[in-house]
Amino acid sequence: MDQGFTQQDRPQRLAAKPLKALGLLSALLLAVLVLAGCASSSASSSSGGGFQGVTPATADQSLGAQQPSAGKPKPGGTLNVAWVQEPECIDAQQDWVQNGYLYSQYYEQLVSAAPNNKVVPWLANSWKVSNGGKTYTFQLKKNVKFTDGTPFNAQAVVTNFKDWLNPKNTADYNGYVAVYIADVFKSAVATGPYTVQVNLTKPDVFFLDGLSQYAFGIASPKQLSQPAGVQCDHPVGTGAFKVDKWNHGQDIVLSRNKNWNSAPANERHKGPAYLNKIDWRFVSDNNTRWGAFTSGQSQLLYDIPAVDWKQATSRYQVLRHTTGANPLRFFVAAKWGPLKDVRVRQAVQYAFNDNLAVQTAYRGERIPNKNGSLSPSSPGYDNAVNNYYNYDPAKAEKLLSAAGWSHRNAQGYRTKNGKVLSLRLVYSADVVADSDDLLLFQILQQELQKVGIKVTLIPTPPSQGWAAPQDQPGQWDLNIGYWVGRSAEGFHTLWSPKLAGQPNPNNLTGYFDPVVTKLINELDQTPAGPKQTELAHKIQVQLVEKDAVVLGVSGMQVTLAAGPKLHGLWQSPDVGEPVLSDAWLSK
Amino acid sequence: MSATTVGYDDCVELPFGSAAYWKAFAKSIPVGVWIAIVLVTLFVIAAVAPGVLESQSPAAQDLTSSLGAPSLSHLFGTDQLGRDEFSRVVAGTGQSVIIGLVATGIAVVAAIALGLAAGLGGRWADAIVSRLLEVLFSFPILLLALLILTIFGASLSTEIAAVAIGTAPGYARMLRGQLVAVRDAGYVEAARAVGHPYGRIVSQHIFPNAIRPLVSLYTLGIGQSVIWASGLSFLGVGPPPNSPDWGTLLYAGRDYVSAAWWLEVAPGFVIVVLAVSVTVIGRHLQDRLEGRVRVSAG
Amino acid sequence: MAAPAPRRRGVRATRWLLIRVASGVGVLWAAATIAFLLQTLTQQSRARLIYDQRVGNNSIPSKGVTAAINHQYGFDNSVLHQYVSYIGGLVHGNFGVSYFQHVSVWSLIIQQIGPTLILTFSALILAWVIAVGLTLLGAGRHNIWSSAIANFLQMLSASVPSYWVGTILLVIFAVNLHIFPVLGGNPLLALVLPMITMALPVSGFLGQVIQDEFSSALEQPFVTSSRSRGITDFGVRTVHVLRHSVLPGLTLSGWAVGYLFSNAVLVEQVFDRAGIGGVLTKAASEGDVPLATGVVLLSAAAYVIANIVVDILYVFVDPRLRA
Amino acid sequence: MSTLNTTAGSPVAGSVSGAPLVRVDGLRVSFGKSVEDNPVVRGVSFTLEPGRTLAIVGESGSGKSVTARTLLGLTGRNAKIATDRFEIHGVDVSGYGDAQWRKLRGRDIGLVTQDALVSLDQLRQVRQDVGEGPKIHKTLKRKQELFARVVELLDQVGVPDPAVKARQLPHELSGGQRQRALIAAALALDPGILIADEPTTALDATVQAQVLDLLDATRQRGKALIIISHDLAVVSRLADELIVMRRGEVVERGDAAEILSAPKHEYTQKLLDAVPSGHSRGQRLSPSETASQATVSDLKVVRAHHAKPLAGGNLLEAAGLVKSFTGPDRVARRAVDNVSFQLKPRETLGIVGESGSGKSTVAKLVLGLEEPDEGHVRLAGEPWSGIKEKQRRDRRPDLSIIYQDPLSSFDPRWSVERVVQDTVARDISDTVGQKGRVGELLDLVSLPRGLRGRRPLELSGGQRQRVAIARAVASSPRVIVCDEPVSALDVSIQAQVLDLLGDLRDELDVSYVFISHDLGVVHHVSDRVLVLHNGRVVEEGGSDEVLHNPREEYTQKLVSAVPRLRISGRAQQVA
Repeated sequence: MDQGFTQQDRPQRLAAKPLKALGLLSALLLAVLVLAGCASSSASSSSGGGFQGVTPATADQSLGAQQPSAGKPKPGGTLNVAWVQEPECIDAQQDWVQNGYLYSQYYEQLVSAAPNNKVVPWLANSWKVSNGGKTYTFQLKKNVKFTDGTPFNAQAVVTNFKDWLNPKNTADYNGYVAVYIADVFKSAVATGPYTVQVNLTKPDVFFLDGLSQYAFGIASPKQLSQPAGVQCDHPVGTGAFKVDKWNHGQDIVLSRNKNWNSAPANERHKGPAYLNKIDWRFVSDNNTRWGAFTSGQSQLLYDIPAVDWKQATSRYQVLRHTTGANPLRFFVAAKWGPLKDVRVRQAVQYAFNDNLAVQTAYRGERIPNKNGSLSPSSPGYDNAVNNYYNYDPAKAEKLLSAAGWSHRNAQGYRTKNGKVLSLRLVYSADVVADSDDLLLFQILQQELQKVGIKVTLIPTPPSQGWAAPQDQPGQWDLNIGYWVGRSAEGFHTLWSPKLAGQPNPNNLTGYFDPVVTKLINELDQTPAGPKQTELAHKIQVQLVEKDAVVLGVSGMQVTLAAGPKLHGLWQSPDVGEPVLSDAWLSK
Repeated sequence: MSATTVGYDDCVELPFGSAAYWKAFAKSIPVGVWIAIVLVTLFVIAAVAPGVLESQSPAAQDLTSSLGAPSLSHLFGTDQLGRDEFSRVVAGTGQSVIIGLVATGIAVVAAIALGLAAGLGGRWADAIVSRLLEVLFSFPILLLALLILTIFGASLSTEIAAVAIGTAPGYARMLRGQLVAVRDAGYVEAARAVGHPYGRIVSQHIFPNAIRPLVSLYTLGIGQSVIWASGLSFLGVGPPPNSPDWGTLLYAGRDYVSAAWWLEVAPGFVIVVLAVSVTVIGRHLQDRLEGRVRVSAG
Repeated sequence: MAAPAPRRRGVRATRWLLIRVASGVGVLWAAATIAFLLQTLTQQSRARLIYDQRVGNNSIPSKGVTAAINHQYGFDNSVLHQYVSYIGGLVHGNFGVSYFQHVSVWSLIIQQIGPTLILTFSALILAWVIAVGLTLLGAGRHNIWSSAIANFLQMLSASVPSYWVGTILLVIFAVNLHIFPVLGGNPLLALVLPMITMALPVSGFLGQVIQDEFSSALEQPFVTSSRSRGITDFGVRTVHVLRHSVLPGLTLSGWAVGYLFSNAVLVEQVFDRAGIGGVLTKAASEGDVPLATGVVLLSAAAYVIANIVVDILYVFVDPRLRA
Repeated sequence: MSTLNTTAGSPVAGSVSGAPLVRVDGLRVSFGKSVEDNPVVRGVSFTLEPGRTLAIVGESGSGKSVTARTLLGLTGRNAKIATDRFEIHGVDVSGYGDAQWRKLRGRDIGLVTQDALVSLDQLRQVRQDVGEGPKIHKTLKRKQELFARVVELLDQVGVPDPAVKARQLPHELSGGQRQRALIAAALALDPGILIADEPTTALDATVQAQVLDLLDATRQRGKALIIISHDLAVVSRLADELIVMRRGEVVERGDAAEILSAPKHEYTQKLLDAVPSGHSRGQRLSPSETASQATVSDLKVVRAHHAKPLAGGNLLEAAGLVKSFTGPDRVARRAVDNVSFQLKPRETLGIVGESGSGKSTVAKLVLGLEEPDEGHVRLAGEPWSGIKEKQRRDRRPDLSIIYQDPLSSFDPRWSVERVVQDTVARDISDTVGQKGRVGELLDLVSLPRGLRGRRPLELSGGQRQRVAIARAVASSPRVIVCDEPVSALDVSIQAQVLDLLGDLRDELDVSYVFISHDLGVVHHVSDRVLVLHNGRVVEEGGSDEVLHNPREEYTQKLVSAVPRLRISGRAQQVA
């Protein structure tokens, strides 16, 4: 039964303002990693396209008080989770990263993200790469069922691929998936009841990295056939938990999938999850969320408020994961305005005291990083680039004067031909930028003021969605964002002139350097190794040192705090989701 | 019969504008109202010339002394970036007070138009406007404001408009009632009997008398408008989060209420002080206009 | 003059109620019309808005996609057609479909309205208890200080932003003292702080009108007349004066329902309670126009119903209106 | 009316038999800092015996009501009270606290206040107020017993259909029924002493007479009665003893009949003289020092400017006026039904009627403030009704009005001067001229110059009415409609105002349409009288003719109901 799905319609231009995502792995996980090897028995544990090795300085961490040894895991109990943003829909087709944490509790991918940029078996027991890297053949697990009773098989996987990439199917179309594979995807075919063959148009060394991400969770075909409204509320996957009830505006109640038999290779224990239920509450208010956690009403806290960071690390077990791909950084407008002059862009780099700013705004929760082109947790990250523009206001002033901005007006701002050197910093309030980020902007504002640059903060309201006029070319000078992924595949996502056949919507700068484009194309087809590292290095140098089109702030850190009764918690290396199938509660 | 006539023969008439008059005038104002007047004056200074009250530049960051508790040098403590919270509150006064003044002002002007149409425009106009007011009244103010912000996008002007639209029906309804009452008042009939044209009666008697309570209501409304507007900021749908009004300070302070309570308490406290002060003054004005306070020697 | 026969009185009461309900329906119809007109004024293309939220990035929809969305939501029909089908839908309880959650607005609101109603009405009751209690104790006493203090307290409570008080109460009594749950927990216990927060300003407004009326009723001749029959001070306050002073308070309560709905939006946010507040805030910040409109319309309906109830209670308290 | 049964309530514990019911010596009351601080009652003494009636008479501010209330311990919380002796049933009550007073109230002393509409709790059924005494004092505990007692009481005071009325609300009863119910409430515990504070004020004359009869019947059954009134006529009918008070002091006291026939104190004399009646016509009611000081000739000159010569004999003519109003029950009622009259130059036409007779509506029709449904009004021979307001406007100065409640007819924001100036401004355009004229007018009505910058709220009732008169004459009218102009005034002030109106008629050559419920006042001022009842003219004629020898039954009833000063040897009659 060779039903396949050939992609005919290229997806619309997709994607994105950077997603606020977080992926990471905890140090605990490192210790447990070895298990992966044992568990995956026959799996051809291949590595993804990414690099080997982790920059030690940015290793994910388990911080704060260590949990006292609580003895053997006990099954049962309800875990109260205090989360932040409530999704509009909780089926995987809505690709907002905040939903990803939830999806990971009930959806599973074909492969699982493992530390050191590896992928290990999950719903696929093993896979083969052939045809010069253009064909992936997956052998699926047998006897796995979706929680609605539908059997999991090759056909189900094909249906998912088909729906993800069909832009006309507005309910199931998955923009995030499209960003990753639409440029190379050709077809997905069920070559056997449990064998799926995915054909690519050209080799892509990051293909498996993509499949390991939350957005590639396999949904029940029965669910996918439902109308959008039903799907939205009632996602069905194969995961360790299933959705019982969504009390809109309040919480989502998950319960254990008693028949769970499809754990990833890096799962730490066998058999269904320990927890009976999870009460996944949405508490957007920092204060209340922190209060609920410290009072013991919640055992798991997501996104520790910066102001409470110190207290959290001294009193509770804290997990922190730095996501891969693109870090928290400003796009710097290189095609218009005063920043068209590379000297001004460089001056901005020098004038920004990232250590002080990040320390003040995030109070230790985040780690400064001036290399805005690649996340510190991504293999291939170049620390030398991070240090290139070390804080040096004197240099900044010199560059600005050299660029002709030599006069100062009464307020101390630099002028040229009577025009004030003024920059517009645009951010999406409450979606991309939270109150801590706002502090960062205000510090940057002050830092740049010192060297004579005026900065105006311009929020784009959430109700303008992703189409805020302030984000259009020519309307901004600095634009905050991040792109959460796994590693250097982020170069392709942000800096290729075309994505899925359309002008790249993720890049707001309009800066597409032919040299960079060429390097990226090469990188996408170069397997891990010194050559790949060299290519990545060149891209970073070009983007940051030479052209200064990104101004790095810090890695994107995903933080979790666990209450004293919660044990066995770890973060997935994907986007830092809490892995709750291993977690358990003591009395 | 108990004719409740009070003999005022003991009262000494004071010539308006004389020193003695002003002295008596000052004496007729209770202490509490004086305190309120002083406070409102401070708010006006803060709004018009914030530099006079600011102890340092509200934007001056001192990252080494962030989240400092209130002290003599920083009355309201310092914020996350070591800025002086007192100076920031002072700097925010202008925008907050403007929101209150303008929103209430627009509401009152709209209310006058609607109220006049209903109160004096004849039976049909009255029926239509009264129904319209009832409809507008049925929209809870903040919900209506949120809907308006949803549809027209968040900005300072939309926020002001939303608060104005939300509060206008209340004033209009009051003014209409007042106009209807005044329209039938004895002195209007007396003026008709004298033979004055209706236009003159409206401008000389009906309008000034009907509008009188609005003066104090306007004052009272400013406090409520500031509260509503700051509520919208608090929900994060008001003006941009980096605008300097009190609501934004409150919104920003919320995250710190455990670690640095003063960042939440100070702007809230200032809103309360302003609202109470204008309420005290508004009520006193009410008393004066209704003749419950008189200036007299003795 | 004989008392009207009970049956006739019943008929008259029914007729009065029907007229009252009919005018309430009229108000709601007009409210819905205004809400509809506001929706058509949405600044951005609604199709674009829906598309943006759906894809979660800033790509530009093709004409085909836009047309598909326009067709799906009926934006391609004439305004009049849209209006007729909107009002027609409302009649059948169909408030439209949320742009972003893809389910009916009605089902989203109905899930959430319960906690808001409980909060609103318990706060209203508490406000009454506070206002009446303070009035019974303090109003019309000749001690200048006690009435000045009561007056000041009322002004204060009417001038305090509810979200601010709520935050402070939450931090003190829940986060730090752990007397009340921060989140969820025992539903009754969890109601206490938000209820107090909501009740405070309303008790200030209510207290002012009740107390004013109470004080002036206390000066009425019937009070002297009743005292001359030997009634106690407490008796005269509770049996006679209170009933008179309750009337303006009742009128204000109709308004207070709207006020409380407004404050519920804020207070629910502060205490992270379930309710329409969260739905509306979210809808407002995202631009989910049908959902926001639905919440506002249902609140208007609650307001209208509350005012009918107030009118009925008014007749109950003031028997003069029964004739 | 059945007899009141005297199932005597128990007297005060420890009461001394044979002692007077009430004995007060040297009562002083003040609302100031101490009892000496500006006292409102300055040394009142009296005793009260069973079956006797004591009347306390005085104008407003005389302290009569405060005195009465002190007997119930209801003077008020901040009142300072001192007595040399204060006994009830022979027991010293001078140190009583509220709890002790409460035991006395209702049981030993009952109080009947004026204006039953507001003295009964309007939100409760009549039975609840009437039965309140027994309920509070727990003499009747069972509901049925209590209700039976209420019905019995209402029956005794002559409320028809008592079982039905008991369950109605005060506003569903007529004014007389309400006042009776109030008396029933005071009698519920059968107290030995009944205090009636202005019990008949605000009642129509016919009802007033019935209520006085009821009180008299009570007294005859052995109750001691204290009656407080401003009206000597009311008092003369019931009182055995009389106390006349002025500004807190007793100016005269003694046997009622003696005082009324031969008053010793000039104030008492002044009060008696001030009562208007048919006999006082053409005489001044007040001492003459308040006469106008203005030079009237100037004012006449102004009149000449706009007054058109009079065509025909009648200044004002109303023919077949009909006016209906639709009530809240959507039933149209004729407030004025076929009313016709004429007014000749320099004549005063009195219009008499009880409340609801349509007299105020007639005033509005005459003034052209309402249009008649049928009939017409002519002013100076030309049509006045049925024309456009624009056409009327130029002729309005010919007609002006004086209201019962002048306060509400003044714009509260305006000073006295501006109120008058507003009218003057019609004829005089320059401000200096206006001010001069205002000064003249206020001199004319003898309003002290110091008061002219004040707002009306800050004036006394008499002063306000003077301002109203100044405004009314400001346009030099030919006709002034006076709608109950003195009803809200004390008798001595009333006398001054009536004298002023009389002076102005002579000096300014105006005619009055004088509307009042008070037959004495109307008889005093009017040349001819029109009696209105339910919107219809019952009788019309010369005032002596109508009021001395009424032909119609209704007029006879009206005239006979008027309380007369019963003075032996002075045989004064009102009508």
